[in-house]
Amino acid sequence: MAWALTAAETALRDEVRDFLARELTPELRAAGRRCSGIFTDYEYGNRWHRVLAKRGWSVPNWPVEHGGTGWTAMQHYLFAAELAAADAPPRAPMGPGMVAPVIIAFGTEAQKRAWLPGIRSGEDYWCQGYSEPQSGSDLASLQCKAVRDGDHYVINGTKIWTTHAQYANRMFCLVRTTSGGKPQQGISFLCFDIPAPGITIRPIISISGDHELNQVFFDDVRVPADGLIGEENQGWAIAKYLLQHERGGAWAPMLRARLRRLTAAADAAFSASGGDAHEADDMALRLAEAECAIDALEATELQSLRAQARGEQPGIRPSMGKVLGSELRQRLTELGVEIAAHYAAVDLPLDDGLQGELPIPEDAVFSMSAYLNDRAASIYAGSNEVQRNIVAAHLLAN
Amino acid sequence: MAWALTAAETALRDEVRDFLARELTPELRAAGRRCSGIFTDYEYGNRWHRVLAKRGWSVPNWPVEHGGTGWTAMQHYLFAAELAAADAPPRAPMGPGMVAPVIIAFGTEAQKRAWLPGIRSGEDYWCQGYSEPQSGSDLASLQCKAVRDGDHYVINGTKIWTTHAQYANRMFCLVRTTSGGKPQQGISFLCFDIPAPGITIRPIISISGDHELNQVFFDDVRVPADGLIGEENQGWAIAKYLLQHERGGAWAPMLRARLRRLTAAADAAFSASGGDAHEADDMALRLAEAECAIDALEATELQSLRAQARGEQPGIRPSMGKVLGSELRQRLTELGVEIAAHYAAVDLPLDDGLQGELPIPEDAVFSMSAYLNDRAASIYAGSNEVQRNIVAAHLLAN
Amino acid sequence: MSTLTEQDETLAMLRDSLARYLDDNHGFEQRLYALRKADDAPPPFWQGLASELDLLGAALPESQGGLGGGMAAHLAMMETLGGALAAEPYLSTMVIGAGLLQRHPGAQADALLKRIVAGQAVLAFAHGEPQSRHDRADVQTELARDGGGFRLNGRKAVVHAAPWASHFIMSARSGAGLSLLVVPRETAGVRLRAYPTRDGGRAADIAFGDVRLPAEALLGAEGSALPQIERALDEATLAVCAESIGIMRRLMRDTLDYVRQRKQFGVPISSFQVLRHRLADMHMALERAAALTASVGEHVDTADHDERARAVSSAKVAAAKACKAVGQGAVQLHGGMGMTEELAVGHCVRRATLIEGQFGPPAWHLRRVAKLRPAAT
Amino acid sequence: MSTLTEQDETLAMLRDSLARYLDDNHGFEQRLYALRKADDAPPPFWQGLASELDLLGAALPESQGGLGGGMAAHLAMMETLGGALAAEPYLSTMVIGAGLLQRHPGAQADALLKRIVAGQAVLAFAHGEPQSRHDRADVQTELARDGGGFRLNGRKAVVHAAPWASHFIMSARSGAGLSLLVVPRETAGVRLRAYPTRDGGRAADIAFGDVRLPAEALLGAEGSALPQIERALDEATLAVCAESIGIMRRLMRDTLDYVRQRKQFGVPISSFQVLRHRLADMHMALERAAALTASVGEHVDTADHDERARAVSSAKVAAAKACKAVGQGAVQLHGGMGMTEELAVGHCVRRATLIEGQFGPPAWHLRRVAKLRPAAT
Repeated sequence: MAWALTAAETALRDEVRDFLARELTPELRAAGRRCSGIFTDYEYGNRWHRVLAKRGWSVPNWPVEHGGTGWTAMQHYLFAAELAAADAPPRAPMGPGMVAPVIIAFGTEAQKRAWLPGIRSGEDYWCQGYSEPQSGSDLASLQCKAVRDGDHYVINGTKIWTTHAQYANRMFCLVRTTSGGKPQQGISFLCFDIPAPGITIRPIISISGDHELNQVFFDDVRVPADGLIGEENQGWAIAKYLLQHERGGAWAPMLRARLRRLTAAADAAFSASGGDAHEADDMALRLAEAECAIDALEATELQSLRAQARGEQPGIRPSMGKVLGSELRQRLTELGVEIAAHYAAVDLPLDDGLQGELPIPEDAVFSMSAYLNDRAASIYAGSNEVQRNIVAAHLLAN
Repeated sequence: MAWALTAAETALRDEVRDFLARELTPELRAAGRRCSGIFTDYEYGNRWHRVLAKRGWSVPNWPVEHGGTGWTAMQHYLFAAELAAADAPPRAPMGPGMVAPVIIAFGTEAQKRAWLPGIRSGEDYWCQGYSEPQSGSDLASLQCKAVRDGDHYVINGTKIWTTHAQYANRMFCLVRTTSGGKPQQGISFLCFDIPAPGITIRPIISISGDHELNQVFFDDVRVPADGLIGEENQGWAIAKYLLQHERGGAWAPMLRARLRRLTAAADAAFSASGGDAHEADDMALRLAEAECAIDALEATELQSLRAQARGEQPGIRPSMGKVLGSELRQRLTELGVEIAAHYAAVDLPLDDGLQGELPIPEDAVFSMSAYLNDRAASIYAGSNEVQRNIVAAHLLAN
Repeated sequence: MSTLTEQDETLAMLRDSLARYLDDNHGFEQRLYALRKADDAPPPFWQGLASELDLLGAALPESQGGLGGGMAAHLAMMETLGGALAAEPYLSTMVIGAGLLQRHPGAQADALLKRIVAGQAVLAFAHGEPQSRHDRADVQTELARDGGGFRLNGRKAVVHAAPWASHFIMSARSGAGLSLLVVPRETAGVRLRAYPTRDGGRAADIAFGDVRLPAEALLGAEGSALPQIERALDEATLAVCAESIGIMRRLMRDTLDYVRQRKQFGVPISSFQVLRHRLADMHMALERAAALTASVGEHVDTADHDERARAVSSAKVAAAKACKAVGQGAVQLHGGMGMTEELAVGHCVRRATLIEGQFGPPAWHLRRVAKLRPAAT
Repeated sequence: MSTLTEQDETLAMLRDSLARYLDDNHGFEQRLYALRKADDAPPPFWQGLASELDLLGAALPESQGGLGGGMAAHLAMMETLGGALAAEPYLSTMVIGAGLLQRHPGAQADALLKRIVAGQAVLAFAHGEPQSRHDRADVQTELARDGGGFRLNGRKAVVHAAPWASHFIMSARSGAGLSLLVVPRETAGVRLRAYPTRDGGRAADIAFGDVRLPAEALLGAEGSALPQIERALDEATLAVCAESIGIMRRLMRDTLDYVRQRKQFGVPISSFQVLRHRLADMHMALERAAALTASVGEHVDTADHDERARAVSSAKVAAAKACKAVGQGAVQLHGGMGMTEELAVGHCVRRATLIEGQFGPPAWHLRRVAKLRPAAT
């Protein structure tokens, strides 16, 4: 909702808008618009990250000493909202938003020096090895093994759903370093460079036809032991810390940007249509429903940001945000498919080739990619069933 | 949906319509219209039952030798639809639909002679003693005790949610006749007359303000042992047989009658309103959604009737029907409250007193009673959670 | 930010003292008893709010004898009153009535405000009519000049708190448009059909037959009332959102307590995953509504018409959806016990269900939001 | 009743022989491979349906070389094809194309029907246009008299099976109203932009630039086509409902198998109550849609326009809602595996998702039902 801002907030917003007008090229905006998954392909996402890095805005949430901005919660929110509203390419969080907080909280000074600058600048690109074929929601049952051998670990096993492994030059992994005992024990958090001898990456094509995901196989892969974060066998606490970071963050800015595009697509579709006004009216009501749901989610997110600023523990807020945000996002993609109508069936790449003598509306082709891709939003990062379990357990314990 | 009927079906329908035109008095129709619970109060429900009995239609589903009609499945459906469409008072099922099938299936000839005629004629009015305060969905845990003492049983304990106990002259009960062992064992099915010394009936007023329910307390109540149906301690199988009967039956005819009234109420409300057409249009869409849902439910019910006519076991059909029917019924009451708008707040009895100098729309007052009453539809007769458990268990076992 | 914190503390104190007073004077049985006897006057706790607590003016400007809390104070009061199912007639008297009076200062309004804050006058807002549903401009009651004063003819529908009111603020239409008038209850030609409402309160349909009023009865200029009515109803809408938050927090508390102790199949029913997820969904619906109501409350005093309308409607949609999810869930999880008059849950659900539709159901507010949508860029 | 049973048996045989043929010739890998290469002609199994099984004419009257199965046969075929994800181009060629041809008998139509049944001709229905969405009368393609024949100009959008078709049946508008014409694919001035569709099939946008056609191309009288188009699209709508039933039965089977064997936290995930209830809801949605589709199928051949329209729209609403519940549920219960190309579930969900919106999404059909509502009595 557009409320009055403080002078400092207005100043930042204007500064961001100026920056976007200058630096966010039409090509980058198109890449942002065409991103039907969670984040943009390496080429554009990383290019945009480097542009932000030059301005000092690539990792705004980090502590100031490592390159963060020191903004207030509201300023972070405004920044995210402006980027989303301008169709900036969504950037991969594996480096800046996932491993970096772990490095900052648990890493040695040497590890911080070694890894944080590359993440901030965009020189390095990370991927995440958490899930395994038999360990999805039940992450603690993971089996991928790392055995200490002098200054190295030797890894054997497999990781799955490894987003952008095909582009990454570094990887962080949960590995089993001790068997027996409770499954949560004996897990370690290990970082290493890829590719490396013994690593095989198998692409997994999603139902939207995209190649974002991979399965990574490890066959006697030797990696330096100084890639271990924290103590050996103490990785579970780190894993949980990361999961909470993964689930946090604001969904509303992105959802509002999506809603704006849906509204424009609906206006275009229904104004061209010679049919009766009922379909447009019925869709307007459902778009309004989504808009109100975004308002409510945004209010909870701003509340969370304020609580965070007061130093409160996140508690179940990330779980609630993940459920509400992901399901609202899925809901928007349903509306998108409905607006696309007959053109939702078209299976063509999202690029300028959609134009031409018999042009196909880009929003329509996007809509089905987004719908299919976003079916995963309630599965990844801890399924929504698991998140609801967490919320209920909290309610019943208190 | 109104499809072409066979000649025999058309003949029955016309016969029923003639009968209704003659015998269903305005007073009975008003009672039917004002029935916001599951069935009408004793006075009107029983009066209507006796009218039907004279025509031979009070217990159409029974075997012909006990007074049933021998109709086809479709004829039963048409009969129910015509009665619902004419606002006939819904009749209490405890006698004709619950205990009677049990008597027919498990009773002795003497029991059949003793009880069936009074149910058919309307002379007798039954109530059901199943649930107890600590035994709701988990019926097998019931504790109300009956101890054999010569030709009698002595009952101690309590039953709850006993609908219309205040009007009934007979009661059927699940009682515990043996303790220890599996909870399903040691339960017996006992019938007896009420009132009787030692029985106390406590009214339970529902959130709609109605008195349909009661708690019944038994304090050394002596009842004749020949009221036992089946063998002592073998009551669980009978209880389950009854539950399946309770859940069966057709919801669609009643739902369609309710929808017709909602539609009329909406037409009246929106034509009086000087406001914009959007509210009427938006409601029309939701009424159409309910109508389509009724179509689909009706199709499954007709399918069930045909399967039954072929002699197939009901299986999970009654569970599915209960979930779909009760939730659709609840949905209709939500729409009713919305159509009633500001008048939904009025808490007045449903009678002709609503008219007068400053009349209050009867449909509006009805709507909130129906909404509140029908919250129970997903609780009674085996909660919808339990029904979904049953459906899922069947799917996963097959 | 420091002002906000200071205000937060004031509001917290307001909530605390009101909650304590309600605990002592407005328990479940006390409330039932008092409401059963309240055919002609509000329950006694109303007078207590004024005389013992001196809290009725919490929202009013300090210049008018209040604490200057504005909408934030109204929301704190309504939420706390909601948790005790004690909302009426704060909504009609303070949020709507005093809100309209304070925006039309003058000798008469000021005098009436004083009596209101002292608990001596109770207001009802006689605006909706049998045909008008949620349409705020659909007023057919006729206002005519009559000598130096006015003559009124028409009918108002479901006027909440009317049987308790000393004065009605009513709307009527003349050639100039809509006007608001203050009508003492005992005016000749005013006839009430009073009845209980499902939430335990009272309301009435009111006939105005050739009612004669002096010129001073007019609030503001003749024909200029629609913007005032819209603002009053938006504030009232947000106020019932806050009320619903209080009700829902109580419903959640009661339901969590119940499922923790209720056993079926040998285990607490709180161990069933389907019920756990339902609780989670109820909680999330409530938290969304609470956050949005609070957020809108912070801005609504200074917002312009469209901004206010859009925000209030959005909050009402969230609150209504939460009322449905929490109310229906609470009954279902209580099983048969949730269907009886004997537990508070049923009483809470009745009030929550009325709030779902009060001042317009979600579909009506969604349509309002859709109409206020800025053109796509 | 005895006729119905006889017909039931015939349909059961039809399903069986088709299912066996699909099992042998249209497995998961075979299908993928065949579709990948099917840019210009339908996959080979299409020819097999005609020449090996002789089943293409199952629905056609016996007088036209068919088995006389009518809509019931179409539904049996579509449901069985759906279970193998093999629907196209039966819908466009047989349900729509042959349906229109058989209702316009004549030398040309009869000859084309013969070739269709033999698998030698494939039809596409070129009706929808870029702007028309689901509006069946929104046709801007222009039809003009041109000497003894016609001249066509315009554009058709997302014409399913067009890249596989030997002929299009297309709609166009002249002063007289809407007309239908049979256009051989290779006619001068017809340009296709062909592309794959999300269900593995092919479609095209088609430009008609001063296309000249002989007088015999006209199907029926000029300007009289709208009722024919509506009937053909209603039959097609019901046919995709049946197709969706086949797809959903497969999805349920696969999902039940998966949750029975997949373990998390040391137990099969089928032991989680929330997943069990979701399965129950998926099953109920499917059974509702299946029962209604079958029921409408029994009556649609003889229904009048309004009765047919209302019933078909109602069935489509049920099918679309089931597609959403079953499709989304199947992916969710499969977890990450449901998101990949590697299992059939993803392919089924893509087709089911297209069916949700094909010939109009639920909101459109609900509005149609609302418009057809008889006045309240």
